[in-house]
Amino acid sequence: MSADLDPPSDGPWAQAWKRLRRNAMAIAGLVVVSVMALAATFAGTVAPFDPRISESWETSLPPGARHLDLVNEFVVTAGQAPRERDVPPWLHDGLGDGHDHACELDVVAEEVKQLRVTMDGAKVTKIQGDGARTLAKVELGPEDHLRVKDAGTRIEAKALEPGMALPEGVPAKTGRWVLFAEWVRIAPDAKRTVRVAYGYGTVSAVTVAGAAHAGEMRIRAEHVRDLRVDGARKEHVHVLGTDLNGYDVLSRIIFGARISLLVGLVATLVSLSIGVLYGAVSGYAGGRTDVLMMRAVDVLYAMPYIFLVIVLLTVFDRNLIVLFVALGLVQWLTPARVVRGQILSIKRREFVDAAVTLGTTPWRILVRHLIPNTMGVVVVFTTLTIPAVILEESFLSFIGLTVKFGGEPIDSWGALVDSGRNALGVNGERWWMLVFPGAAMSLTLFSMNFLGDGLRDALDPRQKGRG
Amino acid sequence: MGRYVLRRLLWTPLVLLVLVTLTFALIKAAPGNPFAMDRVVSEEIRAQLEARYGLDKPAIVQFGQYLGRVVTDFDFGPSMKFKDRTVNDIIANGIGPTMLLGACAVILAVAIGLTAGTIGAVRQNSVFDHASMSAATFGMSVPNFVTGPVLVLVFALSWKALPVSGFDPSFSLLPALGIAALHVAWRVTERIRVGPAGFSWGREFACLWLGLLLAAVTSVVTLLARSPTLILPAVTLALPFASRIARLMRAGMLEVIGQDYVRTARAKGLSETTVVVRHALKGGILPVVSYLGPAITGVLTGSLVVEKIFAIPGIGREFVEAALSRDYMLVLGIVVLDGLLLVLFNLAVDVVYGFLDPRIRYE
Amino acid sequence: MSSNGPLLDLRGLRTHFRTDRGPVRSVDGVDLSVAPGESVGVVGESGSGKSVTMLSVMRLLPSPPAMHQGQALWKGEDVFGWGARRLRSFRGREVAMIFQDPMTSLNPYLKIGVQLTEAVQLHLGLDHAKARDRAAEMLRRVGIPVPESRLDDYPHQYSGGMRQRVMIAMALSCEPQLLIADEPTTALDVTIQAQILELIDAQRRASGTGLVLITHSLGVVAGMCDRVVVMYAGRVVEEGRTEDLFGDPRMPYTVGLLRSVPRLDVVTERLVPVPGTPPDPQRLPSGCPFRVRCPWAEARCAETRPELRDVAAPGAAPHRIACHVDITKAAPREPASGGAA
Amino acid sequence: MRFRAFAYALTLLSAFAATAAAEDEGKKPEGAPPADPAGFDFSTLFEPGDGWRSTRQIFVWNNETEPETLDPAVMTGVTEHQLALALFEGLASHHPETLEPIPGAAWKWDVSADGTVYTFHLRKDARWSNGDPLTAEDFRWSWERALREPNCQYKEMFFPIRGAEAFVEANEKDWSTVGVAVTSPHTLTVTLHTPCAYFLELCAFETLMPVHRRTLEQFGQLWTRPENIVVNGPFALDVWKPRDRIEMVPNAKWWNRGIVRLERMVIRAIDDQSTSYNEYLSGGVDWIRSIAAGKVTDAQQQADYYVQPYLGTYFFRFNTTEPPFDDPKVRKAFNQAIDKRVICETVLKAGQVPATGIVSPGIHGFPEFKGPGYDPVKARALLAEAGFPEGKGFPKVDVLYNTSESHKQVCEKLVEMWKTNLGVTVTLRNCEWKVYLEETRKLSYSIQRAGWIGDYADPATFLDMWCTGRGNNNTGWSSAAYDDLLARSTKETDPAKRYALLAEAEKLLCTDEFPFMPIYFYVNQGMLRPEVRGWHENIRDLHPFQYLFLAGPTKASAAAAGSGK
Repeated sequence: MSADLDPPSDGPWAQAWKRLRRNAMAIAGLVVVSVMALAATFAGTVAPFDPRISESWETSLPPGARHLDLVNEFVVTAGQAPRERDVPPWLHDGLGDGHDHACELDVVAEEVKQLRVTMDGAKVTKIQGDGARTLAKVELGPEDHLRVKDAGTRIEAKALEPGMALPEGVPAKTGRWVLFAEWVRIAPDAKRTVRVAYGYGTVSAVTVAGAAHAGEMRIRAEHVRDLRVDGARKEHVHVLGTDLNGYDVLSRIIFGARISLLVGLVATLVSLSIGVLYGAVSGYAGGRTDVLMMRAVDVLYAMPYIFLVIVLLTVFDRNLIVLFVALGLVQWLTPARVVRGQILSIKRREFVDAAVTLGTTPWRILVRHLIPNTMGVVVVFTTLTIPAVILEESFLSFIGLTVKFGGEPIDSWGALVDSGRNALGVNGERWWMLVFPGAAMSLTLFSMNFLGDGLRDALDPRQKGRG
Repeated sequence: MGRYVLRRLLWTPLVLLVLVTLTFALIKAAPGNPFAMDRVVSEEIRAQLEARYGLDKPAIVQFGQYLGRVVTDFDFGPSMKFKDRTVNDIIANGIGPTMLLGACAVILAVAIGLTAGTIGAVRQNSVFDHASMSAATFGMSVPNFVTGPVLVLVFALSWKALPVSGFDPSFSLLPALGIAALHVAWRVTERIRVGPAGFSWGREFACLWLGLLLAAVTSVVTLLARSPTLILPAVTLALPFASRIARLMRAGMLEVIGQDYVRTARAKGLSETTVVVRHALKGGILPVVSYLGPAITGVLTGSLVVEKIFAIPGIGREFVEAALSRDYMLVLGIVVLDGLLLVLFNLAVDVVYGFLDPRIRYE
Repeated sequence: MSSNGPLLDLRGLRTHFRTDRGPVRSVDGVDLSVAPGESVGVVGESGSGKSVTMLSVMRLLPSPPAMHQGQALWKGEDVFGWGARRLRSFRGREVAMIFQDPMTSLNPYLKIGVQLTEAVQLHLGLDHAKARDRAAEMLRRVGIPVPESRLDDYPHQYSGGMRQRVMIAMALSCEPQLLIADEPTTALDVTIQAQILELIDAQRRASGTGLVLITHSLGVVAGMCDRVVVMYAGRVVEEGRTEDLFGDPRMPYTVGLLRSVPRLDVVTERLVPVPGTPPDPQRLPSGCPFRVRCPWAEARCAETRPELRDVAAPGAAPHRIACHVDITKAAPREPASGGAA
Repeated sequence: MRFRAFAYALTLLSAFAATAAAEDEGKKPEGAPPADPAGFDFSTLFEPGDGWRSTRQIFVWNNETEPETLDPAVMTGVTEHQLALALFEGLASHHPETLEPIPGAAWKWDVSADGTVYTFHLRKDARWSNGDPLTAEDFRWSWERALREPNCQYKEMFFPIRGAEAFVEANEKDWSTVGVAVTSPHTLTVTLHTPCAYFLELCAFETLMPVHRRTLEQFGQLWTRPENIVVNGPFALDVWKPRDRIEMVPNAKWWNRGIVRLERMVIRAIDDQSTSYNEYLSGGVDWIRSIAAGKVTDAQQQADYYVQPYLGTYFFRFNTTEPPFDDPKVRKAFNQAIDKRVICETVLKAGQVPATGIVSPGIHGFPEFKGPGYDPVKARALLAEAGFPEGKGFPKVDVLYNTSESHKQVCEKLVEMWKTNLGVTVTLRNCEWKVYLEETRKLSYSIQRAGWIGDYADPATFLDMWCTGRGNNNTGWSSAAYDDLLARSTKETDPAKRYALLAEAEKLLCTDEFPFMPIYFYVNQGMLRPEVRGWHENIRDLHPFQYLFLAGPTKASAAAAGSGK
């Protein structure tokens, strides 16, 4: 279909859309932005992990690291004595049989003993105990057993020292291992569903149904009384790795998109609303009012606005609203100028004269006739201001002025990128913590810029290529 | 033009007054006290402190006294955080590094941006064009607190070619080099037959442009040899602006190159260089010139980050800390200073614009 | 290169533009020649390829997207074979061009003096002072009062007509052998149009310069040109001495064109526009591109595209048309609405 | 332990007093262990070895940020403290390993039997860097000046001295009410209002360091500039480029010049921790005092990494003036629902030690108190007793913390544990530093994050603040029994008994009352080149620079030497 065959009755928007559709980069940009926006909106369902739940031993996993999970449902009941024979065989075997299991757990109060053994490959490298730092040697009494979290493995009482071979039963895989040799009391009256996640041959996470996280409830093998096979084995993959806290990078990016895009969008809308209205009034009023209003804009232009934002953010409680206002307040000047220019040229057109002749009130003319005609500029400005605001926000994150999102601090892309650059090792270790959030941000900004350029060309073909 | 400049200058105090009032009101409204510490000092001690800095008086009196001191003595008061220093002192210490860094960055950005943009426009759709424009779009969307550490990683930690941080500038050779660069540029532009030996804008323009480029290149070379600490920060700060300028320049040039008058120039039998340098450049550079105003603001903002990452003793690093520690006087002082700089630079940009575009008339 | 041969000789010139939606054949095989001192009018509707033809000769079209085929011989040398240096000495010095819109054709950022002197200095090797004198002289010749002081003005300080005079002065300042004027008056007020045309005519006669006048107005051509070339859809469809062509148009399109202009010498009841719209250069109809609008069209018109053929009486100056039909013999398919031609 | 030091100093000093006075002008040949000028044998602090002779002794380190001042009386922060340690010397100074007070500007001191009168004998050869003798009057004047100086925020350091508190609080004008007297040009007599076990440590603290009267009077605010400053410490200020670097050279007039082997210190002010770490890796500096959270994993792999326990406790205050935390049971329940080990191991990861008491371990002779630990069952029971079974009906409370990534992480973990173990939902509230301080002062919080770094190595620094009405209490908690215990401890002159009283006080705090919730004891981590010697781990991160030297060249020292200076 070619342009000259299109019905001439097409409105300017339809024509603009047609022109836009021919601009491959702009369309690609539109797609990327839409995908990001959708992902951000439905972050809860899209994100593979909860960005605020982490497993401490899953820190700094590289992209694609598998989180070999067996998600098992346990029902914890009180009062039953632990019976060794009730330990389900899959727990003895370390890794499961490819299925999810549910079982009943009995928990008894016992004295907490803490001993932490770090193993590298098949060597014990570090033993820590009882709050103190590294112990060269730990003597265990005859009644003590070193119970490794992947239950069933048991080290008979004897002195442990770094460099000793791994006890039998612990799968000899390479990598740093932390075997927890302790047990923890769980409230005896507690009866709840506990989910146990397995990874690297050890229990890696224990969560209690309903609660966010109960990673610290360590469940001994003999506490498991009954077991029900309950669904299939799940395998989680940290596609983009995990960060220093063990949070899934992909999920953090998806949730971060919420903040960044929301800040970008709302702050832009705030600034454009102010700018358009101000510019329109100024341009339409003309004369002395116009001169005065534009002088005010000139004065504000001279303000080191980022400083005002910083001051605003330190002055008021740092929440999103303040950020919106602060960023919006400083971004409205350019749209105001541009819209005024537009209004100046439009208001001489015949249809305005016609409206005036009909006795329409100036306000109505402004709202019904003039402002709608500046929407092209506004749309373009929106797509170009959003990236600017997102960058601005990331900059604020960098200098420590992060914002809260509904009481819970969720990191924006800027904050993610900043923590990424802090985590970056000398030889580029942990690059994924910087590269992926950075890429998400750049890609979005990239796309918005292309979309903005495309929109400008589409809405105003004469201006092609500007900026 | 002179009158216009004068009038704009007369406006400056008003702008600054608005700025100071606004900042003062804001920072006074802020909760928190400059003398709050994590260990509580007794009321008496705190009262003594507040009396020392005049904080016991009503805000309006404080403001009046502040303005009075600033206007009559050009005294911006004592810093509340740095007990041994006055705001004047801190600003005097920090302004040099910030300005030097900013100047280097702007020169680099303009040199890189204009060159890449012009070549991109003249060789539209070439490999260079696509590569440089992709790089530019990328450069615009990566925050400089990422580029900085990555550059450090590559050049300072892996390659060990440049220092990680610090500020050790060497000024000795720079003015001489600048003059030399302009001289060379003057000679070179004589060689490219832009046309008559006499007065024509194309040549001045080409000269200025080339001069800037040469000055930038020579500066970088000198800095490399004499004070390598500046290179990474200057490049970090320059990159987003270089990207923006390259895009603006390319777009501006493309628009101008499509103009009838460029066709006219070609039809006259002028060489392609002359057409570009004399006829197209002046029009094509206008968007870049009008961008320079916001760019100066951006450089000031960017220096907050770059100074922190590279531990440069500049004024930007002071500001954030001053705001966080409620050092009222220091915040006000820096805001005034930056406001003044912005006003002056914006004026300079407007003047240059008027100079380039004869159709603009300042009344 | 002989002084007797034509100054400019186009042989089968084709200029196609590459676009995303396929090539656009703006100029599709033009044969045209201009003798020294001769004045030729090129006439046609918008989009018929007149301007593109001339811009191709000057090689002013950016390539790509413009692709050239065929030959454009300047004194026997093919313009398309030249290097940049030869091309520069050709442009401005040997052939000068006046463009349609004087408002945009002058560089707004440069003073008039600079724009006038640069070509003179380049091509004639004059020094700055002499070039300035010459520029002032040229301005005076095109009728600008107090030219010395106006040299330091910028284009926006000139009115539209004045700017076109400057363009003419600029074009003629290096005494070219051929002047190409591309619709020099369309952007001007009607009152000024005649003055400018007169000026061009007078100036070129005074210096013996050849002229190619591109216009869509047959009226303009009638007064100024020795010969007329009519173009349609990128081709020459009729060509002949002015009085032959006006007196005895043989191509249906020319007939249509002539009917659409008011004439002082013939009483016409009403003006008849050429029916239909100009064809899309990307999707030309088969055969003769004009056949869909042509009242004389026959079956064969759809089969082959007519070549130029001479229809002049033996011995007379050539009068060539590209048409299968001899309209002097055939009747229009349906009665021409405007009565007999 | 303070008393041990005290007794140690006392016996040593009186034993050597007579001979030492005669040997006062003892010369110390370069390189050889310095002769003992007084009771304390400083030569024991001179680590022998030959590597240092062929090495340029330039020590480059990062002091993290720009000092707010170089005026010792006005200083408040750790950054400034490090500098004061080099530039000034109090009556006493720190032993680099044990941190016990050892003679400083005073070569010996006598203490009256009741522990309230201290007589300091100043070194006759102690001089200011401009050659002026350092006299008892210098100390008296400096102390008076500090108490009168509005900018001095640590006036409390003087409060053990009789009359000092009244001098400040009651705005007393008459100095004679204060128990500081110059009894001879080189003898200073200080009278305390009660015995103070840690007074000698205070004498090494920067607020009590002397300043040069004539310089202050002549230059006013500008007295700390390199061109003006006159100091009495081991080093003299050479260069001060704000926000960039401070350079120091040995003070030629210092009485123990011979022990100083460094020829220059270059002290950078890199406040970005990542940059600081990178600078260390690239060889730009030889000591960094902290490590960015993101770099800790990296740093722990390096041989130069060190971690030392630090005299500080990280805890959370409860607002005991309002429900629900006016009930000790609730406070205890919240306490016992937290597994502190998990916070140390999974959030902090730098070897921090879980805390059940408030007094940071490492104070010699003071037993570490083991309070009730993690016990969710008990916690739940306690909460039920308090009227909130399973957390039902628990009012809305929040945790106030100042903006910082690591505080945030700790607080999130706490919230998670309370939710899991008690069924109580607690929300987070973060403020930026200055606001947070204000909110704390006004008690407008329910639970507040806090940290306390000891000013001196004595349990009192952690226990004193919980007395009724103390400025740093900030919880509204008050207990007559506790106040009484502390009052008795102050009067007690037998160190062992005193510690017993203090231990009892800590037990009172951390068994049932819990006006706060201890989380962990700080550690201090950094990177130090192995070439740097004379540097010892200690709980206050104090490393008197006069004992440091380089056993071999480092990249930073070579670069600094190469750059001319």
